[in-house]
Amino acid sequence: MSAFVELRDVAKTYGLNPVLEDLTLSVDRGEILALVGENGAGKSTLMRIVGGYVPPTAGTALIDEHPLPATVQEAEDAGIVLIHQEFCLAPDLTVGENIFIGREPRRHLLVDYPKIRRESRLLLDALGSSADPCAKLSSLPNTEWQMVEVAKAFARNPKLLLMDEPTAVLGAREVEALFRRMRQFVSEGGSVIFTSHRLDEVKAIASRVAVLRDGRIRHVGPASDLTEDEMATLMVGRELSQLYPAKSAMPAGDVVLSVEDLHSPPHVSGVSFRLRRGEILGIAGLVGSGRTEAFEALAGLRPAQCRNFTLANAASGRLPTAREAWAAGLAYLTEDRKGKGLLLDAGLDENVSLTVGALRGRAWINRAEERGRLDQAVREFDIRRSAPDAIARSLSGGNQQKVLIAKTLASRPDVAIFDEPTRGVDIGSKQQIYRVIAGLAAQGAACVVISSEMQEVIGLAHRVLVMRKGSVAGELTGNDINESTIVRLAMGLTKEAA
Amino acid sequence: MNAAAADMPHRPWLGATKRLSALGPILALLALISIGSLLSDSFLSAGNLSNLLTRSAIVGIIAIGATYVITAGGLDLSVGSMSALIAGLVIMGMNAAGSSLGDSWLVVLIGIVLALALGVVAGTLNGILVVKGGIDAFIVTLGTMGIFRSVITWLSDGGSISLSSSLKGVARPLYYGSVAGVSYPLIAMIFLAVGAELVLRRARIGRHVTAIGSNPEVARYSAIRVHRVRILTYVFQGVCVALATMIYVPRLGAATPSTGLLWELEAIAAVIIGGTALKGGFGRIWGSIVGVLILGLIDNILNLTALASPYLNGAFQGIIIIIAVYLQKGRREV
Amino acid sequence: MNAAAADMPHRPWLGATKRLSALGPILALLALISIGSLLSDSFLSAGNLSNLLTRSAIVGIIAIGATYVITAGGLDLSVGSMSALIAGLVIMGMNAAGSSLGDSWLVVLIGIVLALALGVVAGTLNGILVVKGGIDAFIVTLGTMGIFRSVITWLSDGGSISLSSSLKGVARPLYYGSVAGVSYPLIAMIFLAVGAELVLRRARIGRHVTAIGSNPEVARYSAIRVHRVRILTYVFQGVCVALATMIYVPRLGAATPSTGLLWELEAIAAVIIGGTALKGGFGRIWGSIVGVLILGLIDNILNLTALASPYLNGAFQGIIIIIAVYLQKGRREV
Amino acid sequence: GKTIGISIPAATHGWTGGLNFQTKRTVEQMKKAFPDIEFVVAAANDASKQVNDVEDLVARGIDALVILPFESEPLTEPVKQAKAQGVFITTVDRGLAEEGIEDLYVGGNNPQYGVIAGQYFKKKFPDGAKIVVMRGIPTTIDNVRIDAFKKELEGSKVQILDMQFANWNPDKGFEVMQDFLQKFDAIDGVWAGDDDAALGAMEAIKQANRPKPIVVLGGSGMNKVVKMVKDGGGAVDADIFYPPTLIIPAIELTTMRAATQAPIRGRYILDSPLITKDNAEEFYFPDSPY
Ligand SMILES: Nc1ncnc2c1ncn2[C@@H]1O[C@H](COP(=O)(O)OP(=O)(O)OP(=O)(O)O)[C@@H](O)[C@H]1O
Ligand SMILES: Nc1ncnc2c1ncn2[C@@H]1O[C@H](COP(=O)(O)OP(=O)(O)OP(=O)(O)O)[C@@H](O)[C@H]1O
Ligand SMILES: [Mg+2]
Ligand SMILES: [Mg+2]
Repeated sequence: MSAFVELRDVAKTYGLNPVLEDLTLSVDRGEILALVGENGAGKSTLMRIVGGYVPPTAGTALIDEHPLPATVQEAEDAGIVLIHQEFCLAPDLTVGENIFIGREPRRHLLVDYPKIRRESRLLLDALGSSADPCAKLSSLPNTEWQMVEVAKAFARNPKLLLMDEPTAVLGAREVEALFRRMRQFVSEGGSVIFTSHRLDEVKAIASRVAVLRDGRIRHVGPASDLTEDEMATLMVGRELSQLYPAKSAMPAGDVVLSVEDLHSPPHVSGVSFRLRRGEILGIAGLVGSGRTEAFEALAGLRPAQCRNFTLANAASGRLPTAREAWAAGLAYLTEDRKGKGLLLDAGLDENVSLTVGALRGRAWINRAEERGRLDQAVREFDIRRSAPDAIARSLSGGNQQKVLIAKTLASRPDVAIFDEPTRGVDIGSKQQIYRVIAGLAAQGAACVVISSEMQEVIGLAHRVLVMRKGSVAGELTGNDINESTIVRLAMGLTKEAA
Repeated sequence: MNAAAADMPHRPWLGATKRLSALGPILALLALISIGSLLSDSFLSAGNLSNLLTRSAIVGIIAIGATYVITAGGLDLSVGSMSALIAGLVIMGMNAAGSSLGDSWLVVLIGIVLALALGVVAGTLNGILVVKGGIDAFIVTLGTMGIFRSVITWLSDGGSISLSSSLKGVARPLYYGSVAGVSYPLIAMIFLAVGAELVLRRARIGRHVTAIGSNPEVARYSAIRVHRVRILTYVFQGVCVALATMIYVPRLGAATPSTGLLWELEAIAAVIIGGTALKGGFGRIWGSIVGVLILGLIDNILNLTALASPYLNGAFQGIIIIIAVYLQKGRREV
Repeated sequence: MNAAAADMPHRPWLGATKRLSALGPILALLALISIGSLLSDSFLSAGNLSNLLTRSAIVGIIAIGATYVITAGGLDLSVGSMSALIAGLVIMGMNAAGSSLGDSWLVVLIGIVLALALGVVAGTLNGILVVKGGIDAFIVTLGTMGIFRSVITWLSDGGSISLSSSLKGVARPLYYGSVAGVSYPLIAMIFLAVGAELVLRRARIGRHVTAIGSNPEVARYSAIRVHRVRILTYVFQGVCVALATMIYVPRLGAATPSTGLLWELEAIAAVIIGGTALKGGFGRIWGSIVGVLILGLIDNILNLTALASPYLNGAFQGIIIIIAVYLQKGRREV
Repeated sequence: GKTIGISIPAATHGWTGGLNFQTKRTVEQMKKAFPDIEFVVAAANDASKQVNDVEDLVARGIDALVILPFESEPLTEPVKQAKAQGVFITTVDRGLAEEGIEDLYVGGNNPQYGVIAGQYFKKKFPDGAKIVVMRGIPTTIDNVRIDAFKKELEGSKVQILDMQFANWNPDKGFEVMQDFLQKFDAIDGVWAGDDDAALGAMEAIKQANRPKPIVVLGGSGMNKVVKMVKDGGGAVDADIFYPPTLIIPAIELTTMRAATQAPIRGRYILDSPLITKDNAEEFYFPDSPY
């Protein structure tokens, strides 16, 4: 029996840029193939080709020995469903409507809402999500959006699921539920092509791994044959040294930020902490524990009250407005790069300089300076773009994330809050980003790292706050910073530790 | 376009105030009704209310279509001219039919069918130009607005096209008739509104209309026939205009180059007053109907009470419209 | 609103075709010029071109402001009425000043300062209502459109407010004067356009205008003063209207309730013809100027050549506008 | 050949529609009669567009200009410029703000329009009556007519209950009349100011079904209304003559002058008499669209 999906010598060029070349790959029924590679290696492009979104420039692609469908509709009819790297949902519709969009069950000419509700419930339950099928999507946090995306894909009765970084916005618990569902799917004969930059996940779920570099397949083989380090080396094309920079000693600098009793109803209640110069403070917690909300509130981005707020160079006492926060050296890197982070249709230089220009730019823009700033960012973060004047939208997801980090740090903040800093970023770039964070701290800035990848918090932070249900469940330092303690605190299994 | 609202952070947990905001247009309506009944004794008379509701049905029915178009992220500026053109052609058609068939209801029926056909054609024209031509809806419908208006002016030679007076008698009940005190136009509007609201909320096509207004990419990625749905909204708008025209024609029995002037502005304003988002993705028919009633009420009250100089009527209208919308938006962002 | 374009996949790597699309409005302009010179001998005469360019300056200057407002994701429907009101008040002010200061240039200067002050006030009113009131720009400016129009109707008692005839002579050069054959209004428009284009592309505030139109949330998260920038766009629109009015006043010497009627539609149409996105986030001033010229040319050509029944002028306009926009959109999506 | 430019308001309401029609018809006739004379017609929506039109016509090289100015003040200057270029000027209906620019003036009599309407109601209701008034589009003409009307009624027993703008538009006339009928229990008459608005008012009155008939007076001589007057027995028994046909002599005389160099100049005032059953035949033009 031949393979379920078969790609032979597939190539894709955008304009003059080759993205994929001579790509040959097959996927069998009942297997999960992981596709790994650096940012911009062409993973999403490959998925889009298989999903019928873009035609390949050359080569043959077969599914079940038939040519691949040319349109999304035909692809879906053939049972090929793509979960995009970026959300593709209608925020004004309900969860159930989103799941069944375009495939609404009908009864008496009208949409069968009871059925939608019932089946959505089942689909979501299978993913361990408790989202209400009748809730408007825009009222849910991003995690739930991702679960809705996955549920939507399963609602289409797929034979082949293309999952483009489905876990990037998920926490450990959600990832586990998702994997359970995927395993069940393949055990029933389905096939999955899956990408992720979390190599431990790849190891855990994939039966085979294909490594993509510079548009070519560099390695295909059983997942069990490769260690994470080997995968990383194959991806990046060089040996990766230590992922996390060595931790400095707990810094004893002066307090630059102190917050007492921060409230931002209904997500945040009574958060207090202090932050010292040179310190990296990790924020852990389950998805939905209010981490984003708490720090957005501090950055003046959502309404909140606070008993006392002191920031080194700001008028103290009350919370700042967004602009005051930036002006006082408090930078916030948003977790929502598409909605709040980047101007997708603007150039990269414009994006990188947007905030710093708004803060300190002169009345007239200095294009040379902006280009210089971008060039520096491209070097520092290894940003891969198709053309020097590319717009942000044309970059791969991970490269967009790097632009966003460069944009946030361009203002040289004293206090930098990183919310999910490595979302969608490849392992080599992660290493670079960690170095940058550590370097920032070493130069005397204070950093906050909010992350759903617990390893990241553990690997980077001098001190960790664990949040639970909008307040601080515990603070950990030194050797207490480990997975089990964090999880116990986050789940409310331990009383406050210190 | 709703700039300020977009600047605000989303605070969807404000359940209670949100529900209050949904009532915004109704609050404005109630406030106007109270003001009206305070300022004028005749305001609450059955006759006045019936007049008001019946004549609101014309723009009301158009606004129902406009709600669909706007919810799907489009815009139609041509409705007023389209109505004038359809009125002219239908009257010509009915006169011709009447001369061979006599003054029977059949002629009126022919008129209605003709109107609907013309509405479908005009709406399809708009839709195709927007979707297949890839031209901005504002420009397309601004263009067809000029075209329709020119053609009716040309057909009528600048004057009016009148229904033959015998047919006028036959068609008259379409506007003036009533069942149990409720006029036919009002009944038509209510039925259409309820149906359209039901379809918008509960039918597949309605959800697709909302989806493509909310995020056209999603719709495309979800295998919705975005083009078809978008064209259909313009076709439905055309049908609504045709229906409204069939209420309008028997009222005065004539079409002139000034028929339907500025109805597009009235319809769009009503839709937005009613809470539909101009940028698309959220629409409510009942809100648009309330919006039309608010606009009608303002005129009515200004006519019934001699407030200030009639020169200033426009200013009162402006102020009241702003306040009416503030009532809902304001609350949404408390 | 640009529905079809939004449905299309973004293909930003199409650098060359994009640049071709940028030429869209210019192609349309050139086509019109060729048609004009073919159809009429007088079309290319210096006199005719000078007339055309000079009078285009009025809506042209307004369209410059409208480009800012629309690029920032807003809309201003009140510009025409605002111009009428400013014209009326400025004429009253100048008449009053003239009666005590005599017919000197000082009076004209007072008029200009007064106009600018009024423009700033009116623009600020619009801006504050949109931003602080959180009311949809369409509704706010529809409201103030009615308010401004009513007030000028009331002030003029339905008739006209005229500049005293001696002052008219003093103010006349503002419209009719020229330097080296280039009329003052044209010079004013060119300077303003170049300055505005430069600011929009190269100044910090211009970038912020584009950013808030493109994605207000991103702007807010990037330390941009979203509210202030947005208000400023409306203020700038007010200033542009004031300047346009100071060209208009010496030309007609009077303000009436019909002054500036439908200028908003003309300005918005010109902006969109010029390639600015109605949904915000991308604007180009030169495009808007080309748009105004296209609209002016259509009128001019129709006047110079007696093509068909003047009834059908509107239809020609409509068709040409649609084609002009198709020329660019069509290309963008090859 | 010579070229005659004609600048008129666009068809924004019935009367101007009629004006456009008569212009077109007259131009066609004149073209037949004088094949080597060229005509260019421009219709404007407002005064500033009309100024543009005049400029364009002059740029085109016209020899004569027939103009019905939107407003007197704004058009004075451009027409004066045209005159300075040697263009023969004919103004219709409304004069310019400065004396002596036009060579020929063909006009109606707007104050008389209001006076006639006032006299009509005084004569109709010698014992007094309560009437309502519909104004037109806010313009100087409307002011002149209404002022004359009010002045004429001063001291009479005819009382004006209310005035609202109906924009010379049948739909608006219908709505305003509906509201008047709700507001006032006793209305004896309505001056609709214009036949278009009067048609709307009549429908509203018909619908209200009042026991006592309400007298409707419109104005301007729309053929439909003149026919009603002629046939008698209906709600209207009179109309005020102020027809858009006044453009006809203006164009004809100007053409004549261009063709023959006949010494045509001066003022030609059309009266605004009251049309009644007796003289209606004289004012009835069944073929006109207005
Ligand atoms: N629409 C486009 N126009 C031009 N270039 C594009 C476009 N889409 C993708 N590319 C280019 O193709 C390359 C591959 O992009 P792709 O999104 O497939 O990468 P990826 O492997 O998914 O990366 P990531 O891990 O960051 O998601 C990138 O260099 C990107 O810039
Ligand atoms: N727009 C919203 N409307 C309503 N509730 C929301 C919204 N955004 C978030 N929430 C709720 O707020 C809580 C915290 O949200 P969120 O998931 O962003 O927190 P977080 O700790 O930052 O998690 P993450 O790891 O996803 O960043 C959750 O209970 C979520 O349901
Ligand atoms: Mg990708
Ligand atoms: Mg978060």
